Formats: sequence, C-alpha cells, structure tokens
Amino acid sequence: QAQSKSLMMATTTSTDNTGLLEYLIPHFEQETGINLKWTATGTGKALKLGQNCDVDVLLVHAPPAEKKYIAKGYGKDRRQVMYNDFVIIGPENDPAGIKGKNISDAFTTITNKQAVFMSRGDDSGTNKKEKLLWKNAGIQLPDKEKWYVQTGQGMLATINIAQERDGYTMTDRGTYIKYQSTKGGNAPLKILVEGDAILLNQYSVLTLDPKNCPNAKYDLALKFSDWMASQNAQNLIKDFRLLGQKLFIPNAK
Amino acid sequence: MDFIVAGFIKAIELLIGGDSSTWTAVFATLKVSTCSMLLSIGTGLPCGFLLGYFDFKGKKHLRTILDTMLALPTVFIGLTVYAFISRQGPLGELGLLFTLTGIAIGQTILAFPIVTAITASTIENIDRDLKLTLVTLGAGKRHIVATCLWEVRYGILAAAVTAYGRVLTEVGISMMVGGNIKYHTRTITTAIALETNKGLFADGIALGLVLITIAFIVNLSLSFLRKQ
Amino acid sequence: MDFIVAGFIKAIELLIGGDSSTWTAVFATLKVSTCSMLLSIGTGLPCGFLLGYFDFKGKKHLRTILDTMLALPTVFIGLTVYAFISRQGPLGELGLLFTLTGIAIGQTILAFPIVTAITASTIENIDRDLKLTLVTLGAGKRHIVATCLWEVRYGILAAAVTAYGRVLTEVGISMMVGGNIKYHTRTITTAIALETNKGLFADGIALGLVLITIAFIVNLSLSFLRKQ
Amino acid sequence: MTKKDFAYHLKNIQHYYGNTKVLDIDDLKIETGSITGLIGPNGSGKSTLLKLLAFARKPTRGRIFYKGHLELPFSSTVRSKITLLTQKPYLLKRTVFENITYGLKIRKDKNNLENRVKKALLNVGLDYQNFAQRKWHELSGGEAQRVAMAARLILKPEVLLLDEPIASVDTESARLIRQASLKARDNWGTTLVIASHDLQWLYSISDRQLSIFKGNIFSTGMENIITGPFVKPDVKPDDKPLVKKLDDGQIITLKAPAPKTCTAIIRKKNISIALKKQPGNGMDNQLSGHIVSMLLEKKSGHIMTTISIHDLCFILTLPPDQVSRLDLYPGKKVILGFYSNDVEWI
Amino acid sequence: MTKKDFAYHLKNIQHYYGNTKVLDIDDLKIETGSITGLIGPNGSGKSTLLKLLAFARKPTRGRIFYKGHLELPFSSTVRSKITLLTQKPYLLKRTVFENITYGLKIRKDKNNLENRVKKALLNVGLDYQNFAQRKWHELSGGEAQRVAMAARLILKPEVLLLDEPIASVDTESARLIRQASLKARDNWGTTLVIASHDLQWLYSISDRQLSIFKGNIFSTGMENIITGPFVKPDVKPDDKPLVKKLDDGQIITLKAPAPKTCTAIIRKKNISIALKKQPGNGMDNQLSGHIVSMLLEKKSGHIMTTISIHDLCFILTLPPDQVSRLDLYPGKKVILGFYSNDVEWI
Ligand SMILES: Nc1ncnc2c1ncn2[C@@H]1O[C@H](COP(=O)(O)OP(=O)(O)OP(=O)(O)O)[C@@H](O)[C@H]1O
Ligand SMILES: Nc1ncnc2c1ncn2[C@@H]1O[C@H](COP(=O)(O)OP(=O)(O)OP(=O)(O)O)[C@@H](O)[C@H]1O
Ligand SMILES: [Mg+2]
Ligand SMILES: [Mg+2]
Repeated sequence: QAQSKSLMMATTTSTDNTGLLEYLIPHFEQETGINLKWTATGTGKALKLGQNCDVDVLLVHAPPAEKKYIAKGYGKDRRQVMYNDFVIIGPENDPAGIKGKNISDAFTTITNKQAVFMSRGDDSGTNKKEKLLWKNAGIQLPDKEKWYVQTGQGMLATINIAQERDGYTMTDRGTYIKYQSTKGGNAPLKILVEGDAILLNQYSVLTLDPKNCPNAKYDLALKFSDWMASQNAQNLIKDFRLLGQKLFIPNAK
Repeated sequence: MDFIVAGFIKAIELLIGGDSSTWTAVFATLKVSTCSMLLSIGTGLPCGFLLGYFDFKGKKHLRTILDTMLALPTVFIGLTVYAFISRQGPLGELGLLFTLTGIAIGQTILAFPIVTAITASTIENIDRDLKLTLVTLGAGKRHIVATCLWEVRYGILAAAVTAYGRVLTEVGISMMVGGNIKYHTRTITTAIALETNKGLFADGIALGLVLITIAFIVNLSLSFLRKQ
Repeated sequence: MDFIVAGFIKAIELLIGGDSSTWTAVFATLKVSTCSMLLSIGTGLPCGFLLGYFDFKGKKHLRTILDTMLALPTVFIGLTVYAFISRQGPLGELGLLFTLTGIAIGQTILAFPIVTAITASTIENIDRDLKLTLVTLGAGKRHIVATCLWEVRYGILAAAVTAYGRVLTEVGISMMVGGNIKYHTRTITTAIALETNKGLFADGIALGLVLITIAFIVNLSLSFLRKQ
Repeated sequence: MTKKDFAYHLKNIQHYYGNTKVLDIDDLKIETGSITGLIGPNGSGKSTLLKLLAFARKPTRGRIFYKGHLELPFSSTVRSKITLLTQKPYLLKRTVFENITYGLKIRKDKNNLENRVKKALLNVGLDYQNFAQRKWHELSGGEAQRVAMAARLILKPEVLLLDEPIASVDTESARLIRQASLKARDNWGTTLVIASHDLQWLYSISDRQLSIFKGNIFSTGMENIITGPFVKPDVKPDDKPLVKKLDDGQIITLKAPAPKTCTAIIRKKNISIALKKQPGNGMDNQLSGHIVSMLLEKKSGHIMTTISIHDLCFILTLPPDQVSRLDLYPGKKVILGFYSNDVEWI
Repeated sequence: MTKKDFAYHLKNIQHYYGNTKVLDIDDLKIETGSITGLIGPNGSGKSTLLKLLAFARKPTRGRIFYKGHLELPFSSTVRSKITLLTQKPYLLKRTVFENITYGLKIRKDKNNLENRVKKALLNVGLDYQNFAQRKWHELSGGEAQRVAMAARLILKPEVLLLDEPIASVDTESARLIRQASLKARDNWGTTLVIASHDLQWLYSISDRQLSIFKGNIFSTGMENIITGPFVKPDVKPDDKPLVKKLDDGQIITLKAPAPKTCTAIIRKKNISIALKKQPGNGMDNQLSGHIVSMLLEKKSGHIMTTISIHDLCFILTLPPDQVSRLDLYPGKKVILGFYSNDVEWI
C-alpha cells in the first residue's frame, strides 16, 4: 500500500537550502521503497510540528533543545548523523580586529568596540548556538544595544544584512559557501573566526515517541534513522559537495 | 540590479525549458487558487449582496467587522487552519494538512472578506429605482440577486480580480498549511520565498515573473467581460 | 487547538503588559502603513478616476495590466525595491534599505493597483447624468474629480479599506526591504512570521490578534464615514 | 357587488417617511377592470400610493386586500400579477429587447418572444427594426420611457399601475399609450391606476378620478384647492370668516376658520360660471377671470375648462350647450361664483 | 443687428450617434435675451441640440459661435455662463441646500447663501424650512425636478437651457417656473432655450418656436406633420401624387412623390377651418374631424386649437373673433382644408 509507505519529515532550512536532501533522499527511496516528503522550516517550528504529530520524523540541529524534547516525551531515538561547523564572518578590513582570535575573545572584542553584529534572533539552531557562545564568553546577552541587530530572518538574509551594514555575524559554513557563490567568489564578507570545537554543528535524526503520537509512522521513521546511519548513507554524505566544497562530516555511531 | 535582468532571462528559460519543478508549482498554484476563488465567490457574492442590498440594524457593525477581516494576516489564517486540521486538531482525521485542499481552505478564508466587502459596497451603490423596478416586474428573490449582480458586473469583476490577486500572491497560508513540499504543495509563491531565502534572488524574480504571467493570462481572458 | 486559546490570553498580556518589543512593532506597523496608504491613495485616486471616467483607446488593455498588477507578489516587490535601494543599487546613496521609509515605498507599490482598480470600477459605474450635470453646472476639472469621488465615497472607502488590509498584512516587503530588525524595522507581521518559525504558535496568534485589533480600531474610527 | 369585484380594498392606510405622514386613507376600493386616475400636486403622495398598490412597500399602518385577500408586500401571489411603471423608469443595462423580455423571462414564458416584443414596441410607437437591439443608453428620454412602458404591457398584467406614463412623451405616443391601456383593460380585464399631471389625457382615459392632496384622497375627482395664507377681514370681527386677498385686489371669502390646516377645497359642482356679476343672487364670492384652456372629455363629451383668476386656477366641467350658449372660448372673460359656505377645510 | 446680439450662431452643425445622423442644422441664430421654444416628437434631437448649446458635447461637424466667438466644448469661458437643466436631472448625494449651492460654490460665490437659496426655492414653489435640509432621495419626482431647476436659477446664468423643465411638475409649479424664467430674462437678460412637450406652456413663455423633426429645424414654429405609409392612388397612374388612407375611409392627397423620406409637413398658415365642406373651392383636401382642445396663447390672445381627424392631430392658431364667429368649442365637428400643393417633404 503506497499510503503506508510514505513518510513525512520536518527539517531545518539548512539541509534543504544546501541541496543535501535532494541529493540524498532519492537514494533512500530507491533502497527502501519508502516515499519521503519533507517540509523545511525553522528548528523550533520543526520540533513543534513533531510535537503536534503532523510529521513522522525530524532532522534537526539543536542538541540541547533536542534533549529537552526527548525528556518531555515528544521524541525518541536521537541519533547523531553528521555535523558541519559555524564560522564568524565579517568585513574584509575587519574593523573590530577579531581575525584569528578564539571565539570568546572575538565576542568580547566585538562587545567592547560595539562593532555591528547581526544575530538571527529567531531561536533557530544557529541562534541557539550563538547565544551559548555569548554565555561562554561571559557576556550578558545583548538585546537593545544599537550595535546588536536582530534580524529575525534566515541565515542568508542575515548575511546579506550584515554585508549591507558592514557587520559581523555567525553562520553555518554551508550557507556561507552559498553566499560566496552568489557573489561570484568575491564576497565582501570573509571568514574571520573558525575551527573552535564549540563551533561544531551537530545534526541528528529524531523519531517521535509513539506514546505521544500513536499515528506517526514510527517503524518507517526508524528505518529512515537506520538508513541515515548506514555506511552507504554516511558515504553519500561524505561525498556531498556544495560548489566544490565539502560540507557535512558524517559521524553516525 | 543585475539580478532583475538575470531574473527576466531565467523566467523565459523556466517557462520555455519546461522546468518540471516550476511547472508542478504552476499547476499547484492554479489548482489551489481556482478552487479557493470558486469557493470564495460562491459564498462571498451572496453575502455581499445581502450586506449591500438590505438595510438592517447592526449592518454598520457587520461592515466594520468585515473590513477588519480584510486585515487578517495570512500567517494568522494559516495558523488557525493548521490548528483545526493538524492531526491533533478536531479535523485531523481528514488528513488535510500538507495538502492543496488545506491551502485552498485557508485561501478561501482570505478571499471571502475581499469578495464580500467589495461586492457589498458595489451593490450599495445601485440605484434605488433598480430595486423598485425589479420588484414591480415580478422578480423573485433569486432573480433580484442575479439581476442586481449582473447590473454591477464590472464592480463584481473588480472584487473577483482583487481577491484573485490576493490569493495568488499569498505565502503565509501556503507555507503553514501546505508545508512547501516540493512536487506536492510547493506553489509559486512558496517557491519564491524559498529561492529568496537561499539568496537566489534572480530565481525569485524569475518565479515572480512566472506568477505575473499567469495573472496576466487569466486577466486577459477575463477582459472580454469588461465594458467594450 | 490549545495554542489558539493561549494566543488569546497572550495577546491581552502583550497589550496590557506593555511589552516593549510588541509596542515598537505596533508603532512601526502604524507608521509604515499610514505612510504607504497616504501615498497610494494620493496617487491611486486620481489614476483610478482617469481610468474610470474617460473612454479612450487602449483603456481595456490598461485595465488588464492594472489587474495583473494586483497579483504582484510581495516578495517580488520587495526584491525589486531592494535592487534599487541596496548599497549597490542606483538609489543606494539614499540609505533607504532597512528603514521604515523603504518599506513604505514598497507597500505603496503594493497598494496602488488596489486603490486604482477599485476606484476605477466604482467611477465607471457612475451615472452618465452626473457627468452632464456637473459640466453644465460649470464644474471645472478639479471640481468634477472631487465631486465624482465624493458621490461614490462608499466605493472609495471600500478601495481604501481593502488596500489597507493588504498593506497591514503583507510580510514579503517588510521582510526583504525592512530586514525585520528588532526594535527598528520589525513590524507586527514580520514578528508573526518569526514567532511562527520559532514554533511559538501561541505568540504568532497573539501578535495576529494585536494586528487585528489595530485594524478593528482603524475601521471603527472610519465607520462614521459609512452610510448612516 | 361581491368582494371579488374589487381589485383593491385599502383599510386605514397610513404611511410615514420618518415622522412625516404622507398618506392617510381610511377606506378605498378600486373595482376590477376599472381605470382610475390619480390627480394631485407634487408631493401629494401619488407615487407612494402606487408603490403600496404594487405591494412594493409596506404601509406604516393599515391593510391592503387584493381581490378580497389580505396581501403582504412582496408576496409571490401578487408579484406576478401586478406591475408598476415607476416615475423614473430604470432600464437594465442591456438591450431594449432584453429589457422588454425581462419580465417574461422571470415568468419562464419564452414563446414567440420576437413577435411579442414587436407588438409591444408597436404599442408605444417604436419600431422593432430600429430599436430592439439598441443598448439602454442609446435612447432619448421619451423613447426610454416608452420602452419601459412596453416592458410592462408585454406582461399582460392583472393590474397595471402607471406613474406619470406620459411625462416627456410626445403627443402621438401619449395617444398610443392611451390606446394600449384601454386595450389592456378591454382584452385582458386589466385594472389600471394612473397618476399624471396631464389632466386632459388622464380624463380621456380614466373612468374615475381620485384627487389626492397632502395624502388625503377625495374620491369625487378633481377638486379646486385654495391654499393660504388667509387673513381675517377687517370689517366683522365677531363671526370670524377668513379671506384670501389676491394681488389684483379681489377677495375670496371662506366660511368659518380652519381647525388647524390652511387648505380649502371647493368642489366643482358648487361653482357656477357667468358672463357678468349678478349682485342680487346672494353668492358671496363672485370672482372675475378668464378662460385659459378648454379640453374635451372624450367619454362624456363635456368640456374641462380652466379659468385663471389672477394667479389661481379653477377647473370646471361644462356641458357643450352651456359653452355654446355663453360663447365661451379661451381668452374670454368670465365670472366664477360660489358660496363661502360650500368651502370645506382639510 | 450686430454679431453680439446673437447669443448663438450655429453653422453647418451635424451630429451623429454612431452612424446615425440625429441633428442637421445649416444655420441657426438665437438672439440674446430671447426665449426660444423647441418643439418636436421624441427622438427628434431636442436634448442633443441643448447639449451642444451647453457646450457639453462636441458636434460631429460644424461650428458654434457664442456671442460672436467660436467656442469649443467644455471651454472655461462659457462654462460659467451657460447652464443646462438636463432631461433627467441628477441630484448630488447631498442635501437640497447643498445641491442648490453647488454651482455657486464652484464659482467661489459664498455671499448670503441662505437667503439666496430661500429665494431660489420660492421661485419653484418649495419652502425653505421644509426642504432645505432634506436628503436628495427624500423628494417626490416633481420636487426633485424643481430642486434641480432652483439650482440653475440661483446661478443667474447668461444662458439657461431647459430640457423638459415641467415634465412631472404640477400646474401651479409650471406656472412658477414660467414666471421665474421670464423674470430671469427681464432682470438679468438671460437667453433661454426650452424644450417641452407641453405646447400650451411653451407657447405661453417663448418668443419664438422652433420645430425640430428628425434633426431638422423649421424655424416657423409648430408645424403639422404627416408620416407614412403613403400609397399611390388607383385612379390616375401618370402624374403620381401620393395619398394617405385613414382607417375611417378619409383620404389625404399629397403633391408629387417624396424624394426619399416619407414625412410631409403642412404649415399652419396653409390650413383653413370651416364648419361644412365646400366642394366648389378647389381645395383637394377637405377632412372632417372634431376639436379636442383649445388653449389660450397669452401673448397674442390667439387660440391654439387641436383638431383630431381620425387618429391624426392638426394644430391651428385661430384669432378669437373667428372662434366666436364659428362657435368653436371642444367636441365641435369641423372641416379642415388645404391644397395638396402646399405640402412640403422632408
Ligand atoms: N424617501 C423619502 N423620505 C422622506 N420623504 C419622502 C420620501 N419620498 C417621498 N417623500 C415625501 O413624501 C411625499 C409624497 O411623495 P410622493 O413621491 O408620493 O409624491 P407624488 O405625489 O408622487 O409627487 P410627484 O407628483 O412630485 O411625483 C412628498 O412630500 C415627499 O417629499
Ligand atoms: N447615446 C446614443 N446612442 C445612439 N443614439 C442615441 C443616443 N442618444 C440619443 N440617441 C438617438 O438620437 C436621437 C435624438 O435623441 P434626443 O435625446 O436628442 O431626442 P429628444 O428630441 O430629446 O427626444 P425626447 O423628447 O424623447 O427627449 C434619438 O433618435 C435617439 O434614439
Ligand atoms: Mg410621484
Ligand atoms: Mg430629450
């Protein structure tokens, strides 16, 4: 029955915008015969759709929120499948002078110099990570400060705003690569801080707890989760290139 | 600026090249907007007629409420419809979430006040003598409605065309209720939002032009209804 | 479903509690929509009058184009305005990007065809005898325009209210041109979009209700213009 | 006469616009198959009465019986039988042909439309070839009026109510409309009620005339009305009659004071005409004026004569032999006489 | 007479609606300060002519001079001087007061409005107290017509064009409107052109009457028109006169055949009236009919007499002594005579 063989997934925009899913999912459908549809939204909304049982499986990147989610009994079987990383970007002339600094120093410098910084401010996985970084740097999370601009928009829009305003921002590498390509390889914003372990961006697959969502297709979701962790899928992820650059690093256990 | 020019070229490529994802989005858009327009005209015209034709107590208040409904944000409508048709909602059984039908329901709610309000104010403008003439020629209820609407057909057309523009361009409902699922519930507007989000402004412009082309063709084919 | 109820409660809290980010968004919304409505009515009424009053060659085609403009997607308008006022754009010098003024420009483009189209079809409906009467009473051009518009004032009101609803609820332009910057260019609708994306559906509903309240108050204060 | 013989019976009808009473009719019966003329100055309530008779408006108070049955406005039983030609006829935004067939289409009557429209147009003096396919706005004022009339005639209604059917219509067409109305009555038994300011025309068509004044009906036909201001005479202050002074020095004396109104009525039958004043006969009003017009009342052969006394107009109906005997013709000076006691107040 | 003495001079005016010619005037002059009556059946072009005179429409061909200057439609020089009361007066959706002052407001004339409105309303027989604050739709048909008239009178225009000003207006108001029109001419030198189907009224007010028929103007006043169908007589096939057969058996003989049209005109002056047929006098048309109405032409004292011959109407203007001598009155049988050679074709 075709009906039962279809699966609905909610995921974050980054997996969709980078083209990863369009590359990966046909393989999954071919191997398992399961038809997978996905809706790409903010992490918060994706989790909410799961909580309301409107989807069957989640692919998200906000580890602390995911853990809370499971603790509340909405999700199950959190399985880490891959990661990429975040970077801090800013104008090439680096007015605040953060290039090469570690992440906490960079944030402190930005605060002290009141350099314009763009925050997504949308409670997305990226935004959650950014808030964590401020906390780690021991800085009270800015809100109404003039130099701290909350865009409330997606990553790319935020980068564009940063470019218009000559500001800094934190982005996932995938979106940055896309941004670079739209500027023909000569983007005004450059990577200034990268490589810190804390900047890792972990993606996980979550199934929904059948106790909360008895109608969700738990078994198919588990199949998807298994498949994502399978050697075959992991290899595919490893080989995925965006504009010639490697983007995701598989790390399923 | 250059992305606008690039968008023009790309629009032509999309349409001529027969890009399959564009065309499925075009069809989704047409299906959903046709459906919601039929529903909203079917309900809005009679309501607008009643509101414009008769004088009754509380009419002014009803008009104020209707005018307020013109300012229902699409995301709000989207959320409300979602609340009903989400699997845990009262209508969850019907499986309308992430379907074109779901979107059409939301868009009907969006278009209904527009059709109703403009129809009502057009009907309000009709000659007192028309009413008397129809009654004294023996017209029953249904004939009065039909004839009055026909007398002000250009106004009704304006109502329909305005509502159509609204439905065709809305994003919030399609996104929330439809989920922007490629090859399924992706409409031109959600596709534009997606491309723009990706930073592919030229693609956004191109899809926008595709949508405008659709609107142009529809309006062109309606223009025979216009005053000669 | 529960988030709708929660949204209602939250809406009251937001308004009474004087949540600063909500109130700045309310003011931004009011400022920007007032501005764009003044501009679009100022330009749309005369254009609608010309289009409805006079018969000229090509009028039908002009109407078709205007009707098509009713289906300009907001993101499309947003992108186009962005292209002009971004730093690299021809008007980059003016520094309009990420300002309320920028949004108002985009919203004017959005509202103009609505005001114009509905005004035109209302004016089209006026009595031939009115035209003749005005001319023979000695009315000059300006008086003819003013009197005709006043004769069909309920139709004009409908045009304005419909356009206002459109402007008040649009997201695409505010997002693209304004940037949804908290405490600066965040309007109610972009805030709704944000909260919804966060999964905070109740907050989205609450903000939607705030917007509807604004619309209600505006329409209530306009309702003295309605037919008694 | 049975109840059925009366097309209409109005009981205690009052109609208000806002707080103003514009119609007040105690009891009025209209016979089936009769032609009733409604005469009265502007604003006297003719159109309002016709709308009530058409069941297109609800009277503020009172009841209207149609063929013995109490009927309510818009009731479907009467709707298809009664039709009203309104004072400002509205043409639908369609062709003349479609305007005329509209009522038939509603009645789902689609037989032989072309021929019937031809006939209806002929009835009002318009020719099918030239007019049927014209748009509603491609007509002169009188042509539009006549098209509206044709749209009523084609319905062969039980009751045909005409509100100023010949205002702005030319003489020839007025004659045709009269013929068509009479034919409707004779062939289909149609009951007609017609309001018009053209008295000659109205007299030439109607069986009975109702005068209507400030909402009150005087069923004895066209009466002469004198409006105020009236003053008290200087001479005899005690028995208080009123007088109206005309600018040319003549004085009209009226009986006892008005209760509250200031409108007097003198019925035709109480007015006499002479060539010279006759001081001996005790008539306290003898006014000199001249004849302005004389019209033939076709049915009776009598002559409707309008006499101008300074700026008042009186209308009398005179037999031909009297006219011949007195050698009356328009322009001739005459004396009108009546007793102040015959004056009634409304 | 200098050029300035003519308010209007129309040269080679033709007007078409689509392909139909509705007006064709070679040369027409209207004197300043004169009152011109326009007479003609429905659709003859009266309203069209008035719209051209009001410069509210562009003639398809030809030129109109106003006071010696060529003027174009909508030109601001004439706009404030000429006003037209349209056939279907449109009241603005405002109060009566605002309707009447609208034209003044346009002219930025705001002195003493209340008094002037009072006067204007009085001129048409409406009372300020009762009517000034009414809404446009709270009026009867005749009241609305009179409000529209008041809105024109208050402008004290140089030219006042009236299209059926007394259709649906009562007799008393018709008299008031005549008075007001005459006063306008006398006090302000206003030039008036008035179209009406009420011939008596029109004759009582106008200095000159223009007959208009199928767009052609006959400046000699009201003429008698005979329309087809005509047939050839059976007897004499060679010299080809035409005859019109009436249903009652009478025959009208007309001279030479029509070029293309089928409408004949017989001028009043060529028609004689008698009580008996006079076989000896060679008049080839002697038709019997009866008088239907006689109206006083105030200015001349002559009597406008309408004679019905079966279903044709003829109008003659007779001096009072002739009327008295023949003992004419409505209903009397008479014989009309005219020579077939006097018939003209249009
Ligand atoms: N909608 C209204 N609101 C208030 N008063 C009205 C309204 N319609 C008519 N009237 C008044 O009611 C009275 C009767 O009006 P109606 O139209 O019946 O008069 P009528 O006899 O037909 O006059 P006319 O000869 O001018 O047509 C008039 O005094 C008029 O002013
Ligand atoms: N808009 C139009 N399109 C086509 N024909 C028209 C139009 N308006 C008027 N006509 C025709 O032009 C002719 C003249 O019309 P006009 O209104 O001048 O006549 P009129 O003399 O005023 O008649 P009435 O006495 O009926 O008012 C008529 O035959 C009419 O049918
Ligand atoms: Mg009336
Ligand atoms: Mg006319």
